[in-house]
Amino acid sequence: MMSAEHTPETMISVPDAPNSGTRDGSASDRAPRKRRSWARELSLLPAIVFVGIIGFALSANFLTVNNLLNNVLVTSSVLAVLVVAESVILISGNFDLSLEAHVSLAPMIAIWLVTSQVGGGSGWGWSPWAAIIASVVAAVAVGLLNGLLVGKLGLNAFIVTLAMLILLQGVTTGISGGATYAELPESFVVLGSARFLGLSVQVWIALLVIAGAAVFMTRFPLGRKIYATGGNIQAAAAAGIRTKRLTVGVFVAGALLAALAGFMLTGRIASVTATQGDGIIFTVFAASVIGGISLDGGRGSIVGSALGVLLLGMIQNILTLSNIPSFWINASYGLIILAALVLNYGTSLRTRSTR
Amino acid sequence: MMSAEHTPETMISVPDAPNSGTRDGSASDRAPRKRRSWARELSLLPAIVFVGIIGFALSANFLTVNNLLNNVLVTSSVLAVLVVAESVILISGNFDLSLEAHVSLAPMIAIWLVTSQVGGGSGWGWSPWAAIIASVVAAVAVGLLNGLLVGKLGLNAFIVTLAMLILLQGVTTGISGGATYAELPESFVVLGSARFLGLSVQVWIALLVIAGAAVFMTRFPLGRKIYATGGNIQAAAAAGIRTKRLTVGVFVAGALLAALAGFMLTGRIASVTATQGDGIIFTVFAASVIGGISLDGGRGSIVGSALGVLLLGMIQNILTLSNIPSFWINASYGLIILAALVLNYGTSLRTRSTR
Amino acid sequence: SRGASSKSGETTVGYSAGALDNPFAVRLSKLVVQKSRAGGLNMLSAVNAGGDPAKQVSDLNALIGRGAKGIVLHPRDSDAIVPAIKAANKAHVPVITVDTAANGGDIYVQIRADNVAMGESACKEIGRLTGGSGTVLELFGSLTTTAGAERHKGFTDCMAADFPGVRVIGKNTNWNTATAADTAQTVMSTSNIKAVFMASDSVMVSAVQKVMQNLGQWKPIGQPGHVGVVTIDGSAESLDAVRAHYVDSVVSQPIDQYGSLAAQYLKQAVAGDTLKPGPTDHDSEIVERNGNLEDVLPSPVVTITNADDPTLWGNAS
Amino acid sequence: MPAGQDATVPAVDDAEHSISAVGIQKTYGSARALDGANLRVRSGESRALLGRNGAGKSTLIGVLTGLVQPDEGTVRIRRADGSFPAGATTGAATGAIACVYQRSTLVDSLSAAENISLRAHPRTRWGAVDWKRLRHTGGDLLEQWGFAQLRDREAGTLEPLERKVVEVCRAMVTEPRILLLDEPTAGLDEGATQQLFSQIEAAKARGVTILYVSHHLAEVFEICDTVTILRDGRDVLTKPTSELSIESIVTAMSGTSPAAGADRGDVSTAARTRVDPAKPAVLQVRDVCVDGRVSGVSFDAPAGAAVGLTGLNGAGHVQIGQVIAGQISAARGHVAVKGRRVQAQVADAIRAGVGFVPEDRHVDGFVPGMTVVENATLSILGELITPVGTIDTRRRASHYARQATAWMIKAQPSQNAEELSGGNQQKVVLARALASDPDVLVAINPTAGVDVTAKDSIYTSLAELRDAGKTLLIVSTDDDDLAFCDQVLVMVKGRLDSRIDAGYDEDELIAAVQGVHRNTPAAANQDNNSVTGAFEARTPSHPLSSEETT
Ligand SMILES: Nc1ncnc2c1ncn2[C@@H]1O[C@H](COP(=O)(O)OP(=O)(O)OP(=O)(O)O)[C@@H](O)[C@H]1O
Ligand SMILES: Nc1ncnc2c1ncn2[C@@H]1O[C@H](COP(=O)(O)OP(=O)(O)OP(=O)(O)O)[C@@H](O)[C@H]1O
Ligand SMILES: [Mg+2]
Ligand SMILES: [Mg+2]
Repeated sequence: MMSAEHTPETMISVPDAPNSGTRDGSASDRAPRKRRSWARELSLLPAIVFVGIIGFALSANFLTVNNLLNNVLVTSSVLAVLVVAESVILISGNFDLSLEAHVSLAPMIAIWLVTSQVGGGSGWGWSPWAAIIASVVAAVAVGLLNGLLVGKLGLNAFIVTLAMLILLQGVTTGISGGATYAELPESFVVLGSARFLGLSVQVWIALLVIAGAAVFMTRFPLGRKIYATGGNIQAAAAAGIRTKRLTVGVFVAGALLAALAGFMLTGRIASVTATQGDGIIFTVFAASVIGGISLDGGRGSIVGSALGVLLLGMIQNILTLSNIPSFWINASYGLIILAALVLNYGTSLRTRSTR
Repeated sequence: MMSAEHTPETMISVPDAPNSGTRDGSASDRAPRKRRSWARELSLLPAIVFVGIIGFALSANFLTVNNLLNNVLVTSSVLAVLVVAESVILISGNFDLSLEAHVSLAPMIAIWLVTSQVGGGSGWGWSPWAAIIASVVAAVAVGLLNGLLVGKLGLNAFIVTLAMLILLQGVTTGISGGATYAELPESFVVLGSARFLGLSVQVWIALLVIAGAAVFMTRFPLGRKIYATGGNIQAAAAAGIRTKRLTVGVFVAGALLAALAGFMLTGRIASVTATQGDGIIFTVFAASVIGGISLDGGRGSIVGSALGVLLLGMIQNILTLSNIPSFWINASYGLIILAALVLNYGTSLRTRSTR
Repeated sequence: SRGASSKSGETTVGYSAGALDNPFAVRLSKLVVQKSRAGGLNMLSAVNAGGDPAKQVSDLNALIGRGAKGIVLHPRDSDAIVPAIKAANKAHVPVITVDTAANGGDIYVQIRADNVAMGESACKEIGRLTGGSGTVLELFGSLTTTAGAERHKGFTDCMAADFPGVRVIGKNTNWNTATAADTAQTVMSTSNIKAVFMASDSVMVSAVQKVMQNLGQWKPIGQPGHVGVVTIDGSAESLDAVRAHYVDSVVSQPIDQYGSLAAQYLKQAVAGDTLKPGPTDHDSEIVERNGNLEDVLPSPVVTITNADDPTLWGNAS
Repeated sequence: MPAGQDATVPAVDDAEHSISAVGIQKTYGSARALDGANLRVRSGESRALLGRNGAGKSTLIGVLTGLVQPDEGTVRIRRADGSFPAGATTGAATGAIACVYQRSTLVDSLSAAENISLRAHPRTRWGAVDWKRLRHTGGDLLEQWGFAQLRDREAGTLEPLERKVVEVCRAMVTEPRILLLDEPTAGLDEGATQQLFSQIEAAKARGVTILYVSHHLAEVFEICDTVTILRDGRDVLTKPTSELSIESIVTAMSGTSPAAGADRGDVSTAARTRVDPAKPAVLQVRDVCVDGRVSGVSFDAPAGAAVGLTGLNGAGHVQIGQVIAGQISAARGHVAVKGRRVQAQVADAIRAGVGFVPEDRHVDGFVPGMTVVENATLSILGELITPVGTIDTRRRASHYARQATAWMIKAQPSQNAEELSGGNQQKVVLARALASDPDVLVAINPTAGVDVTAKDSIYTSLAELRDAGKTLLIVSTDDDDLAFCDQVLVMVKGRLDSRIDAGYDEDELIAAVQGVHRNTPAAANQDNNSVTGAFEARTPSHPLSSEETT
């Protein structure tokens, strides 16, 4: 009835130790787990391949190096930086709708400080760099305020940042009086035109932000603390993590990245408008969530959400290249996303579908 | 193990009741609880009074019966119906962004079926009522699809309904070719013009929907099951609640109400445009969350979120009546919401601020 | 009621904007408010419906409630605005529309330019530049706005009829600057584009210029590799680019005229004067259409020859 | 009979049975939770389901209630109408079967009363919820436990013990014919445990079929007629309780001959002279007050001693533990470790040398979605780093490996912590508490849900820590936990009431927690509320100001 082969020792399985010959063979056990964690990060690959094939079928111009590097990547860069910012905030268990507002607010403050009164500015004639620094300081202040209201007062992040979004968009319109600024100092547009190793500097910035954030979130203690806080704020607190301070920090970091995205966009459209970036927050959330970030916090990866950006960028590009009547472009966009979701369900999304 | 002298009495600890000798001291116990549950539903009242005073100070036109009944309430009616729909979905622990799309889709399908080809329609010449029924059936189908993808396949509600929103908005534009339909059958506009007991029928519909949903959610087992599912889906399943079926049902009900809101809006603007309702979903979420609905599900009340609608409607009305330059109206709107949030924190919101 | 005659007996009037989300609408609202106040009217600050026709109805009610005796409307949608106008009619408050006409209700006068004609003018310019062959990129505005739909219609109908040899790649920008940049980038880097038509230069010209510069396709007129550029609106940037020999033609909107005429007609309306069809003193004619009077203003085509015309709004500031 | 196939199971007359599970297989990824388990329980029988942590008990329970879908095998549950069909039972047979799950399944946003009636709200004539009846029903059931005041509280605000009581009430409310109880006594105090037993007895008298999971083997002999033991997902033994002893059960559970049994005796009779008043105090608690919970508690604990802290539910012992760990702040008073005052912040407490095992592992214990290694080292994330500041995964792995061995954690290091069985989760939390190598370990209910063998090994490890000079504060209501301690402090209604040295007899402790002093030489000093003797404050002249502790 009972065999003696199970000593208590053999029940402890430490699979990272090379030969832990235990009951269910850890060696065979460990491999699938590792693979699975990769598989989860890259679970969007089937969808990306699927969309790539559609693109190839619809337009000969899609699968060209020029199109992929200069169109898909360049037009996705601003989105990518915003998505990284939002992903970190979501992983920490929070929510920030006001990131969208920074995309127009930061460049607007800067250009307003620079521009003469005749040109619709403050007339204070700040130097471009001082103005940029001031606008970044403003972004930090907003992030701090969000962080304090959410992290310290415990107000609902959704509604605080929604009100903040409305407020900041209003401030942007108010400052500019609705005008568009097209006379920009060189330092405002360099982010749009500079190239490095044949690629737009926008792409490099986006790649750097993604890589930096990915390493930070997976390899550094602070990144892991952000995951822990989002996963279970009480357990994180019980383990000695200063969750409030961390929440404030995450909001500030997000605001900084969003301001950077704003300057990148200004570089690309060579102007500052009060409405730049309007509505982008939906796409930001879409990319993050498609990329595997959980709105409940604690789950998902930066690499995953960057792939989400890539997927959406590819779909947009294909639709632009295609001959679909413009009235049906939006419907096609929604349909492809839905199809990709269901397809991914069939392959790998299933693992994280549990609520 | 325990001796017999251990009577249950000695085990009770009611640290905040001075004389916890009686176990069921219900009288002393119940009163504060009742008050608290009411207090929570009506926790927006301080903010509403605060905004009302601001309104009175800013404009003599604000606190008039005519303004409150014919402007504030009438303009809030469509929003109120949508907020009820979204609140039920949120309480069930789900999320539906695509409600916004029904506001334009349902009337668009109906008018397209009715209108001649010359007028930009299908040319099938359906009777108005048949067309309305068909559009409602379409709404049900969409709700069903959302519900199945989210409830049965377990896909993420945010992203499914976002893709659905884009898809449906695209379909609306596609059907209409961007045109606005202004030649409406009488049955399409009656919801805008009819009055009953001196009040617009829009207000009556909204009040009916609010009252019906409130009673349903607090008094009926199915409503309570929706709360339970949103509060803890596993616990609900363990209690024998068919959570999947319920999820599907909630999405269908939401779609139905949203289609109703669409016809109400069409009645008000006496036309069908492809963009009607665009962007309203943000306001819907704002009203729900300000009104105390938790985005995590299981918490909040219909009455509360209706008060959220009232608050936002009042703010909008006051800003319109005020002489604030239009460029600063939005900033003021955001600022007032933030102020109301912080004020409410000071009074009663604190109780539900725990994450 | 209270606000009706504050400021030493000045008549209270109002301005309702369908949306203030683009430079054109912003400038229009500023002009009308400014010119009306200069003309001795107590113009309330503009109210903004934020793109929601239903809100424009309640905005109008609010203006009437505040004692406005005359209202200038900038409709977002020609049809959806009708209930708002009917509400004003019921309160016997005269209504004037600017830029976009309304399709119903009693309107004192509709001051507008012909968006279809603007699209046609742009089409003629494109035809001239391309010589009737090659591929053209059309960046049009949101088709759910009247201006976007009518310019698109005027342009594409005319291209199909008059220049069937030209292939038009039409792309929707939704009046969004970044979308215009992304679309131009993608299309112009993958297709050989002979000319570009932008339905609104105040929204698109800086962004598309930047894209074309990066692609090496922003060349002065006459240089090899020059890509033709035709725009509608006539913003300061676009006129500068005409003078710099980069942009070929601009169809300029009569926005300054909108402002002064709106103030002038508003004054007449609240004074009870009635207008009659016939020629005006500003190169246009008042005509009757669908039971309402319209003052249809011409939209001049600007090229290098008349780019310095001081009456163009883009040259005003 | 470790068989897995239908055919190998002797045919039984189904008419006699209420539960029949045959050949149940369930794998999670690569982990096999159930490997051909069989379970047949006769109607009216009370069966214990035993096994080590991770043996598959909870999974089998889930299969019976339909919450877990088995990969293979047939389940039959007798319905209320007497039929015995195959298939899960979640919806259809609501009246027939009820379960208290190991994990809390309360809806936090609903009141306790509504949670109790969640299966079937009482209805009025019009089909609306009959709130009056609902509240009466819930109130009556809770009253039997002395918890009537919980009726209208939101479940989310309840403490772990109170939650458990509500869950038991919910299982009882439908008067089920079959009752499944998965570790119902984990976290219950003695009084509540006795109440549960009397309710189980009453149910047995009504002919209710009971399946009872517990790691407290003594309870099994009190309640159950028969025992089934699971090992590695297989049923390895089914026998009447009368034919078994604790030793034979332990042997069957672990599959080895018991060496552990000896430890048990060792531990409970461990040296009693460790709490030497002459030794310097490592942990000093001074006049700590917590609003409404604790009023003015002071004591000292020296190095190399295990001090127990106990009391009835709500007596305040849990709050003292939380204050020391920095999880909650004291309204007045302070805590010092080696003379250094601890701020009301967990991070500071860790720096001061306090390790902490929180009360509820599901709420405060671990981060779902994170791996076992990461959870076990969460409190020292910032320390195991490479020169460039990244996490040193090698060092972390070896650090974890040591902990895993010491605490017998049966899990893959890279496994998601939420996938572990309840007991193993508890061990991960223990490992985390000790990751920072603290001088003082505050452990609230450290062995809740831990199997006997592992429990013994935990005591052995704790004894090693104590012998290495650590100070242990064990906050618990578990007899075995307290028996391990050198000295037990008893709290009554927020005050430190008495102290009992090791070697007490059980009645003495039971009386003490009630606040009854039959033979108490070391009676409490009610005036200043600090316990005299070994725990008397050696620095009574501490000026105490409330500002310092906020
Ligand atoms: N959701 C899950 N995902 C992955 N593995 C799981 C899951 N649930 C249980 N397991 C695994 O199945 C095995 C059996 O777990 P189960 O919870 O049934 O054990 P148990 O006998 O109840 O243990 P304990 O006494 O500790 O509660 C364990 O190895 C556990 O890790
Ligand atoms: N959570 C609730 N939601 C809605 N209505 C409620 C709720 N709780 C109570 N009610 C309403 O309050 C009425 C009266 O409740 P009350 O507290 O008087 O019950 P009770 O049976 O008298 O309680 P007790 O047994 O303590 O005397 C109920 O019939 C019900 O309509
Ligand atoms: Mg278990
Ligand atoms: Mg307790």
